[in-house]
Amino acid sequence: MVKLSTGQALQSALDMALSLDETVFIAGEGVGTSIHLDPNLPTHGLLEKYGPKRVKDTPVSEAAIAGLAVGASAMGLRPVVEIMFFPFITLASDMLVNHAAKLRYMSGGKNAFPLTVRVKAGVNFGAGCQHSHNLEAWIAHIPGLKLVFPSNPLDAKGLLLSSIFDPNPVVFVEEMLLYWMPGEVAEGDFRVPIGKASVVRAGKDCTLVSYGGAVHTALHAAEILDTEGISLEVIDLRTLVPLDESCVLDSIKKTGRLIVLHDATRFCGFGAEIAAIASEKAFDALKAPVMRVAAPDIPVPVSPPQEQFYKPDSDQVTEAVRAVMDPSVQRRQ
Amino acid sequence: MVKLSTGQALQSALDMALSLDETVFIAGEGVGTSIHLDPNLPTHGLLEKYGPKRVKDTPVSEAAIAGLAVGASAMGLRPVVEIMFFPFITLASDMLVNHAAKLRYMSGGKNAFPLTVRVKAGVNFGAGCQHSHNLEAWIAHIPGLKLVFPSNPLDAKGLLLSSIFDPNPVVFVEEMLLYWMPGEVAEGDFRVPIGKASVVRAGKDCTLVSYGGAVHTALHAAEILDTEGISLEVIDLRTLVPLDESCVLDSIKKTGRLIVLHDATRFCGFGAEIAAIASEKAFDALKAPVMRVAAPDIPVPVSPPQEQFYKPDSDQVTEAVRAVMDPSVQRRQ
Amino acid sequence: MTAEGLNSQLRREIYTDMVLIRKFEEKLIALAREKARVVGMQILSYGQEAVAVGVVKALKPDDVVVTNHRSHGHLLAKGADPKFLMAEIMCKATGVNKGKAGTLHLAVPEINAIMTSTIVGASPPLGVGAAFAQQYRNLPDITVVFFGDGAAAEGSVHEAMNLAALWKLPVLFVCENNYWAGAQCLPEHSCVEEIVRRADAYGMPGAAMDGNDVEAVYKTTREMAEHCRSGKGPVLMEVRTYRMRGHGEHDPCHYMDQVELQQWAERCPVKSFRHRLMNENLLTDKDFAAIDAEQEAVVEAAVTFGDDSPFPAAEDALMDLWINS
Amino acid sequence: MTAEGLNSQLRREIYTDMVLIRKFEEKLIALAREKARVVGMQILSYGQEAVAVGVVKALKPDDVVVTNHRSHGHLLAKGADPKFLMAEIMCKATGVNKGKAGTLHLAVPEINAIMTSTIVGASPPLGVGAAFAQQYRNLPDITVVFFGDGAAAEGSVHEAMNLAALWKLPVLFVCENNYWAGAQCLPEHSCVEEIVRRADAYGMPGAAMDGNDVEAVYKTTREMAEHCRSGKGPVLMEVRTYRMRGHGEHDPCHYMDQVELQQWAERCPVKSFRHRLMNENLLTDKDFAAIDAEQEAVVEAAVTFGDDSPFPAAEDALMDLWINS
Ligand SMILES: Cc1ncc(C[n+]2csc(CCOP(=O)(O)OP(=O)(O)O)c2C)c(N)n1
Ligand SMILES: Cc1ncc(C[n+]2csc(CCOP(=O)(O)OP(=O)(O)O)c2C)c(N)n1
Ligand SMILES: [Mg+2]
Ligand SMILES: [Mg+2]
Repeated sequence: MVKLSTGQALQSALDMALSLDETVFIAGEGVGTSIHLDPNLPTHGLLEKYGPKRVKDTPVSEAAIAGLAVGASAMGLRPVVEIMFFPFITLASDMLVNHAAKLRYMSGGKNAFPLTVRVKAGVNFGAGCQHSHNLEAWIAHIPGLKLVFPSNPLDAKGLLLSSIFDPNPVVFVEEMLLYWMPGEVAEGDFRVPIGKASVVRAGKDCTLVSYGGAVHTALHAAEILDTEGISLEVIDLRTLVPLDESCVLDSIKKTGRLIVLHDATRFCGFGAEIAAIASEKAFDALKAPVMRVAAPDIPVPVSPPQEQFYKPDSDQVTEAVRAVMDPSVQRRQ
Repeated sequence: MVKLSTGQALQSALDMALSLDETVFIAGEGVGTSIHLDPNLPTHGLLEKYGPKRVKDTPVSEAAIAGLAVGASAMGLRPVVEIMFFPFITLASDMLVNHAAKLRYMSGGKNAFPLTVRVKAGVNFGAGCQHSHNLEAWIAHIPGLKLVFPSNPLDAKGLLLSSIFDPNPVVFVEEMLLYWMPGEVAEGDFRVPIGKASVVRAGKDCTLVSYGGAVHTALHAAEILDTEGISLEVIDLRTLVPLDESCVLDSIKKTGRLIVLHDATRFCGFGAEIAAIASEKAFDALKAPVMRVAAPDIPVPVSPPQEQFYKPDSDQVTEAVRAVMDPSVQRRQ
Repeated sequence: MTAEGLNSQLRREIYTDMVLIRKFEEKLIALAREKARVVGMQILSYGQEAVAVGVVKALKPDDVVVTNHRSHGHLLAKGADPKFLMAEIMCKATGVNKGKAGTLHLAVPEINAIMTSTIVGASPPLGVGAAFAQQYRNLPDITVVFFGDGAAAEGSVHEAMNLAALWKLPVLFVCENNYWAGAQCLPEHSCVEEIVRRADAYGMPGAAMDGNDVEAVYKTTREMAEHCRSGKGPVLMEVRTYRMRGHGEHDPCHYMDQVELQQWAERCPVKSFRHRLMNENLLTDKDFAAIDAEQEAVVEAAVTFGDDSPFPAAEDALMDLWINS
Repeated sequence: MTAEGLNSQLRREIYTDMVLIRKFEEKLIALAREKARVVGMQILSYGQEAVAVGVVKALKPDDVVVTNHRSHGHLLAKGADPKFLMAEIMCKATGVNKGKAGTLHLAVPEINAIMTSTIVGASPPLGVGAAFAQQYRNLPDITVVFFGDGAAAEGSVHEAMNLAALWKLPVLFVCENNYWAGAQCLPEHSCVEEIVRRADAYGMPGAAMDGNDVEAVYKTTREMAEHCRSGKGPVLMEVRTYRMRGHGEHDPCHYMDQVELQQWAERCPVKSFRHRLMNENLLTDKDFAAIDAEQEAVVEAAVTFGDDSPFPAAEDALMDLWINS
């Protein structure tokens, strides 16, 4: 184990993948030479180490970047391409949705697209809604795309390596604020399996399901609730597609209550799916309404007080948990 | 009232809008001269009537078509543009998501984008998943876009007129199979308000929420269930954003049971939002699990038996309703 | 033009392939008029056979082809088995893609026709990715991308050309200019009528040619493919031809000028090449009859194979999406 | 070149605007180094003032401007009030967009700077829509679209140019070629270094010019705007300049060649124009000092206004999305 920031952990995964397998290459806008000079950034230093054949700066052409990944992976390479910020994925979405996700299916299983799309997410960097817009619900709705969204350095490394070597197309979401968050990371070719959630805090009163940076909001809330004698179980999904449904359902069956938390907007967000699954498959176990804590249905504002207002915080979580713990809302049994 | 197919009803709305307001124009691929020669198609005959200034065939350029709508509407026109098939909306999605939906917000309310995007949807025309892919959940997740999805000629006309004259950007989904479905349609400048659902069949045992072509699947199922003594209430949402939440909640409070039905794929589909709202806001009323009847999480297959397999049918609905009516799944009260 | 460089064996093969494509699609024209024989629009290369055969015959077997909605000709020229294509067009389980592609998305990776997309404008970025893999692996192969004059308006085509030119990727961009994009004719959808003018904007060589002259297409392709293969980067070819039928087989063609259509029918690439071969005494009437009969038999066998094949099982719709990892 | 056609009043105004932009952004450079004074990257037009002023001064007030992430210069030249811009850059409630735009999305519709997008490549299709409205309404106005050399790689730019040329829309496409797209220099992101070569691909006139010579930019723009205004369709201008700072103010510029940067600094557009005006005896040292002092005061007042203004209320984040119908 070694102490690394999440950015460094991602970097070590990319480094490992490049060194393990000649078919791995990296491409995107500024993945080689960047306007940032920060060792915590995932692609920092890779151009120097692997050269311009394997670490490729591209023009500002998101559709072509995604097309590059689809075409090159069809030929057996393992492209790892970067779409700089989540809202720009719109520009790559035809290639991801209509091609990466569908061409294998339509070929009757003849083609394979072992590509990874890294995309930066997050709402707390004052750039406004054309740079900040978490769209994981879009990706999750597309059959044929896996979706990974880690919350810490260890998972980030292990899941990125698994994504790169997964035979299917994977969208890998990187929460930018985490780049600078340190943690213990396994050395070497360490993998975390795709499709396994993790109970990051065991509890008995209420289940909270989250992923990405919001997991830390949840953990903070759990500590506060602990002082009030409320025991929150926090699940970090880590992978959104395929979803580790049984981990979620088992927890609900234990606690009888469910809160879903994410930084994306609420309406038709990923939290709706979790809530829907719960009310279909754990109906009997639920003692209280399923609540979602999510961003309001507005674009990400740029002004600091408004951006803060936008992002769900631990107060909203504790409030939601207290609400579902309130005996008066409990199901009459 | 006059008998029109849904396609003709849409045509009459376009015709009316063009004749009412000089700022309305229509643009898209083949909206003037089409490879089809069918009076049931919404834009049929409009080029002849209004000329090439107001009915504009475009190059095959979805981003530019959407950009045209955003830019022209910022200048006070009321563009009605067509994106030929739903999967092509990916190519227009940057303009819709990052511009139509956000530029007013970021301008501090100074700009307005009174545009309408018509998009054709549906899974039953043997063209495969690059032409068939219902993505209403994508649009619904974007704050700033209204979303309309009618199920019959009367609503189609009234909602399209309301959409065109709405001051906000509206995505208007047209289920292609309905183009040939006839019904009574009001003449003249008839409007159906955006944001109002409709109880198309009253019932007392179970609520079914749907929209678009699937409403007919639901109605068919309701008739079958009727013979078994099960009374299904069918809600046609008509507008998905803004959602008529109270219509849905009132019905659930009455019936105590909810099924959501749509032709789009299940995971993170629009049905998840309805289920989530129900389990948050009508928890106490629910007597049974909320079930979703939706397409499996695969691309739309092209082969007839597989395409049929993909599309949710009334058997799946009746089965789901019977399941939630089964006393053994009822909540212990 | 003379036919120097094309030996008689090759010319015979070229002619035979053109006849195969024509007969294959004539059959589809008939089937499209029957109920439930073929699924979908049937978007045909009828009249454009010289493009498909002229380009593809000039390639090496390992060269990759990425095509679009109008793919039948390209695939047959590349060597796809008509039986499995026909079964696929009928959406049968024995089809080249198990009935999951249908007429619009036929892909035959085993003959290096690796991908087909019916998203207009998608073949160029996909092909750029394939060509990148060829360059990355130092392969001696190139990638040919087919797209239409209509597709040239899509942004993806621009992005692909810029990237290919910047990285000197071995891509042969073949714009099959058939004068139509759906019901819009060239001057209605493109600001310039010579798509080849775009080549200069990317600093790549361009070549335009009569797309109904299969030998002209073949020779230019040979030259241009050599350029790509030699590491000098991509090329844009504009092959000028005409869509001799509707956009698809359900298009009543009400917007097409019948006189213009007639003029192009007289320049039919199959007919012209046949005349040339006849005039040059390369093939006799007997040869032509034999080729016709042979290819008709191939097509008939394909239809029989398709007819005799079952549809895929409904639940098999759930297969082929994921690879188990 | 001589300055015929630009009278001394106009030249003075041009110079004054350039100084305003320079001082405004020098202030931002300083503020960006303080904590919590301005929000975001601060992407500056520093060194590119001749493009903004040369182009915009050649327009009529009703002409529309659609700009991008590097918008400060364009907006100040168009006449935006520095106070409200500065307050907006500070994300204050009194800002031109109530604090909802910040530095990156400043839009000032009241002076016809109707939209700003920081999605690279978005300004051309947006501008095409605006120009369509002008044509539709038979207005005598044109739309100017600013985009960068990097943006020229985006597909949206291609689609926009094709549509504008096809429909002969009054769009002046201004490619502000500052040699950089983030940390990638021109030869690293574009297959041709002369973006203007693309004009021919769309059958539109193109003009390239020294973008550090404000009078050259002004004159070419006048000519080209006339072309657009007369109904002859769009034009592509490539204005060659240099990004004299990092991409934004947090860019350490480690990848930039300091010698090259120095060479361009010597060609600084503000300094050069000042020299020219001095050499031609149009303005004296005293005039220059007065202009400097005046513009500094304007900027200081703007900062004071911004500093004194409150942030928007948190809950006002919920406003301005929808128009009630
Ligand atoms: C992105 C996208 N937009 C629109 C369509 C509908 N469409 C199918 S073919 C076609 C015309 C294409 O014209 P061209 O590229 O010239 O090819 P051709 O059909 O003439 O071979 C259109 C608009 C599509 N399939 N994909
Ligand atoms: C669609 C999109 N992709 C990437 C970015 C990130 N980005 C912001 S500015 C920029 C460089 C743009 O270069 P250029 O167009 O030359 O403009 P300049 O910054 O030089 O003025 C990039 C890549 C973006 N904002 N939008
Ligand atoms: Mg064509
Ligand atoms: Mg630049």
